[in-house]
Amino acid sequence: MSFKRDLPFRLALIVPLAGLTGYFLLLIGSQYVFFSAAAFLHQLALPEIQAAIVLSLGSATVSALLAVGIAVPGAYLLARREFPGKRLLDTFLDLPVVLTPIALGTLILMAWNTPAGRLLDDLGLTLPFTVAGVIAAQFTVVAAIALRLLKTTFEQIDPRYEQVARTLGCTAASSFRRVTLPLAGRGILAAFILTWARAVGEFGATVMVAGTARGATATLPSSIYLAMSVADLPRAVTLIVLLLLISLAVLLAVRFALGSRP
Amino acid sequence: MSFKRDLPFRLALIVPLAGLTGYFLLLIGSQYVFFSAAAFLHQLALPEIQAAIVLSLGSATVSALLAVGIAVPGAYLLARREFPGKRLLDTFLDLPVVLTPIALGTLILMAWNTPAGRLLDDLGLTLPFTVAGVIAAQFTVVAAIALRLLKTTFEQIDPRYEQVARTLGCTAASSFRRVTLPLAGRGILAAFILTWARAVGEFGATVMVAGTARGATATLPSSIYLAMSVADLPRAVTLIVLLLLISLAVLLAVRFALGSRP
Amino acid sequence: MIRIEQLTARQGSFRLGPIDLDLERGGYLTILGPSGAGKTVLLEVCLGLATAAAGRLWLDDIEATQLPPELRRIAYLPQDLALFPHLSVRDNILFGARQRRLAPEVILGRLQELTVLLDLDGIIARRTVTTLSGGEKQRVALARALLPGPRLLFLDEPFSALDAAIKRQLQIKLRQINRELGVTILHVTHDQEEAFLLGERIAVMIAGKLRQVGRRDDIYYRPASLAVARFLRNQNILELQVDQVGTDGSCKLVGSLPLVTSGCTGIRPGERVAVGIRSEEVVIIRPDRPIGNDLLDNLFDARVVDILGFGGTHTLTVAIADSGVRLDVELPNCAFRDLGYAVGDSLRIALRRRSLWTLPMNSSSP
Amino acid sequence: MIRIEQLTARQGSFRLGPIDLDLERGGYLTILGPSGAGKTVLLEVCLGLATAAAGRLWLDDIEATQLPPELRRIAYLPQDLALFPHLSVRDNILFGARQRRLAPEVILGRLQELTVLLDLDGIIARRTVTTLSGGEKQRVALARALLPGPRLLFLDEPFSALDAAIKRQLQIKLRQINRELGVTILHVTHDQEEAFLLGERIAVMIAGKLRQVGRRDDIYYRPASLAVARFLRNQNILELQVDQVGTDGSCKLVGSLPLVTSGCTGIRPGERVAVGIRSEEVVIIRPDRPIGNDLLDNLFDARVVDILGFGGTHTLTVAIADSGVRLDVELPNCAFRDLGYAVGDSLRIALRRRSLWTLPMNSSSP
Repeated sequence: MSFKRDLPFRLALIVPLAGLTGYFLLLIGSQYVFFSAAAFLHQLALPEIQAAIVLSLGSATVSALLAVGIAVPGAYLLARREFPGKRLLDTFLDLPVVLTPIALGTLILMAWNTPAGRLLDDLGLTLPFTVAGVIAAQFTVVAAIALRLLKTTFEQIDPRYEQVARTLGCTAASSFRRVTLPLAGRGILAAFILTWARAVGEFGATVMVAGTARGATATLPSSIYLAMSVADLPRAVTLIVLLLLISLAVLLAVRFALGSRP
Repeated sequence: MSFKRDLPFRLALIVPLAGLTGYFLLLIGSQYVFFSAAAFLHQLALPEIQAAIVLSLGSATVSALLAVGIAVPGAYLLARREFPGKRLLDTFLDLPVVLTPIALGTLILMAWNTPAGRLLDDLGLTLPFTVAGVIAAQFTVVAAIALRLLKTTFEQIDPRYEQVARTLGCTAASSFRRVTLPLAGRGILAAFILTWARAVGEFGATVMVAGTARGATATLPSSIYLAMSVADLPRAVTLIVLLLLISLAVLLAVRFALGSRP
Repeated sequence: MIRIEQLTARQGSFRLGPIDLDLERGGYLTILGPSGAGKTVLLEVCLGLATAAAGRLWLDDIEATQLPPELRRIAYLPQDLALFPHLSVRDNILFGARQRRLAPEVILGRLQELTVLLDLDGIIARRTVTTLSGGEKQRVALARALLPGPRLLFLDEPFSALDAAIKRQLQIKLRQINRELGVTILHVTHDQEEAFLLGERIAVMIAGKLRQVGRRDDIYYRPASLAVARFLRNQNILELQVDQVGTDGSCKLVGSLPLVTSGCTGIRPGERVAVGIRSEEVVIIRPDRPIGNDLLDNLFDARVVDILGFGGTHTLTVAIADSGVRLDVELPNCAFRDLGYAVGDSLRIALRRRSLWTLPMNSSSP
Repeated sequence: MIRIEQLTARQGSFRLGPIDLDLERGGYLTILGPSGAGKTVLLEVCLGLATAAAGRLWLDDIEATQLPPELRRIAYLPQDLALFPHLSVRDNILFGARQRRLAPEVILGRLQELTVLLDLDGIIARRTVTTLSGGEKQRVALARALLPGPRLLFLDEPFSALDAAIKRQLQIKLRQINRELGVTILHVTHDQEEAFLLGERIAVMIAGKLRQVGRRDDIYYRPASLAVARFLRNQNILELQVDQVGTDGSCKLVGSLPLVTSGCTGIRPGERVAVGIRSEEVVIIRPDRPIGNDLLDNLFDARVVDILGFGGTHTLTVAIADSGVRLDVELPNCAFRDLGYAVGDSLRIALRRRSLWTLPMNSSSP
């Protein structure tokens, strides 16, 4: 219920949020000054842009799949089982989430200059200035994020379901497959979408590991950077509109995946 | 309880997590090949590095304070009150979370080239190649993240506490101040720390808005980029070790802020 | 004290009311209903925490429908108590009194009174409320609610999570708070024993509506509708037809069991009625004793078909000869031991006229 | 069927056991205890869902201590039921039977049987379990648990969230499942009425230990310790001293109230004992009737000091003259109406020897 005497308090809540909303609207609205549909369509037809789109979406899909594939069993383990050193491991696995991607990218480069890294390189996993490098950079940045999202997902599923499944004849593996996994389905999908979005937007690590070779390792964010470095506004606007549309689709998809929850 | 027949399933859970842990260990361990204490101390004594440290920690503190200061009332409003268009607003405010910082930075530059932005510029809020630009870039990237973290914090506080406070004589404002705010204390502190860490690590938006002027607008991430672009490994390693230590401190501080919860 | 007129509210697809209710100063009203009946919504609307769709609310003859919660001076114990986890026990208790800026000597006096009444001595110095036991939490919440001197106390299922022994102690405390401190109480519960023990008047709420408001015996022995009768566990309900209505309000019923009842005012021959009797009001005729006059109307031969044993009572299910009707008969253990019945035994039962209630069948959905 | 030997377990700071217990095939054992007594932990250890610190478990004379849960064939209804929200009602019910790869004709036969018994016809085709009512969920969970043909059924407070009328129906169903289907049941509850109604034997669990195992009347009228007596709401407990012990096991007690009791085997003169009587076993002497021989031992003048009214009963609190002792006396409403007592009235009460239980004082912490 709203009462008149609460009005000043209500204003104190509304004004900051309205200000922030206005600021974001200003940011997103400002590009309409520079936007033209003809230029947008022209840019989209360029092979460089198309290569960047394909590379970004493709590499993000591969790295997000890898990250979620590893994170599903890992997050389940962290959410359900107790073992010595679990808290320490948990904290360690959060490090890549708070460390700047620039540092992560540099660490990848350095790791590939150690004996272990050179061995991987000899095995064909060459990263600098390759698509594999783009994927490795994205994977390194998003793997820990996927792990964290999925840990929350599994923690929200009452272990009672698995326990009942076991009394009904399921082994640990089949109770996971037949009960927990289906119950986590929406959460896993949402985690995949968010991980994918983060991979699409990744810039710092990618630029360090794979560089910004036009038409080869330039992702969408790298292409914005390249366009702005030569003051090519029509290209930058095109890429930003593209990324805004992807972001919007991602947000709607996450809402859909999680049902009515935000 | 663990049973022998569950061993294959247990291994299927452990192996991916062990692999990921090993990979992260390889990344973080690899810099020891390049690390020397003497070089580290030498680098720390350089005015350029010190300027980057001061700028990074200072600008991140200002932008995180701004973001949390706006997000506390905003998140409380979103968590507690119903109003038409709330879902739409909620989705819109998540956009900056999924949009790549490179795009956000470019949008800031473009916005400052609109009439509204030029007005702000004339009022003294000049962003390109200024410390104000660094702060604006960081704020724009982290404000929506702070809002999201704090919304979760407020949603986890049972509204019953406020309701009881009101039956005991509190107005809406005083029940917020005397009950909800103290209960959210740890969550707000944790949100501030995470927001601050994200601001410290911010690279894409900062580099677009404020550039990487050595000793002026070069933050710690920008300095890594600069160091690597001239293959100055000792400097890069120094900066990375510094950021790793900051990240570790952040993780421990968040654990402490949230109590025993992960 | 509090008067509710035609109050309605919505919460999602749930509709409350319209509710009319009043409670005089110093009274104790319990609202009894199944979970989901809307009891909590009603309290929240009266507290100003939820919005009424229509209707009016008076507190002490002042219209309060638009008053914010902090000005209504109604204390509230929600089901989960909502003790403030960031405050000490003392600060929890003093929260409301401080907020209302009461004079320190007033606070101190009331605090002493409540410390004795609620036995707070051992716990008031504790630095947190989170380690208190269930019963201790209740006492702290009561003290916090009462210290500001509210005009009304609202209780929402306060004892549902407590063990039986502690529950009884606290129920007695509530009775004391009402009688000795003179606090007017509106108490919502799904626990029939609690509602009957504490309520001077009892309001039965089912599916968002008040179905019956009255004193203990009215509610227990004279349900106003079939829904109320079923909710209050009237085990023995028969559907019969009215054959004759006497001038004294008695009537003869026919159907699966021929019965003579009283209190048939307003019912006409040919109508269908529901008739019921509490299982402990069914009389078992002892072969060795004379039969009282009041037992002669409805006297039946029956056979024991099932026996349910409880702690202090047994319930026999008996099948009445030549009718297909089964009735539950509750006996205290002493009587059950004396009679020594087993499944298959024959017996005679009587249904006193005054023990039977009668309802027109259309009253099932008022 | 199931035998538990010296079982102990830990969960945080809570310690369970050591527990010794056995349950024969077709039996129905209820474990009654307050919340936090460790009832759920005991079930989880027996199910293989939690680890025992020590002790052994036999199922059908096979040691099962190390068996994984899926091989124990114990069905489990946890308090929240844990119906699978991603499956339809039918798939929920068939989950265990499919997992155990039972023959389709076996499944079909049992399903038909359970559909009738649990009245599933109207709900089995529903596409989700989330919209079922509380009682419907219980029936689906029971069907899911029973369909694979478990050797044992474990129930953990199955009906605590249900309204009284539906609760009673489902309790009767459980009794039927035990008696007609021959399912062995171990049922954990904090609800005394439920424990007494359903348990052929009742085990009282307090603070992680079994304090008493026995049949209904043993537990109700002969508590094995003061802790059990208090938990089972024995309102009338006195602490007295033994004066003389007779050769027939009777003894004379002195202290606040001089009493003669029986069943004093093993108690010596000079010892302190706790004596109790159920409030419904206290006899009110009617002035117009002769006094039976068994009432002469303990006959006292008293005065009514308080009256608590419930639905079908009243409880008088009476103060016994010249002693300071207060006793609760429970009366069915019919007796209360006949006697017409009010606060302040005088009356005579008698405590039958056989109604009194006696415990050595050191038995309070066995």
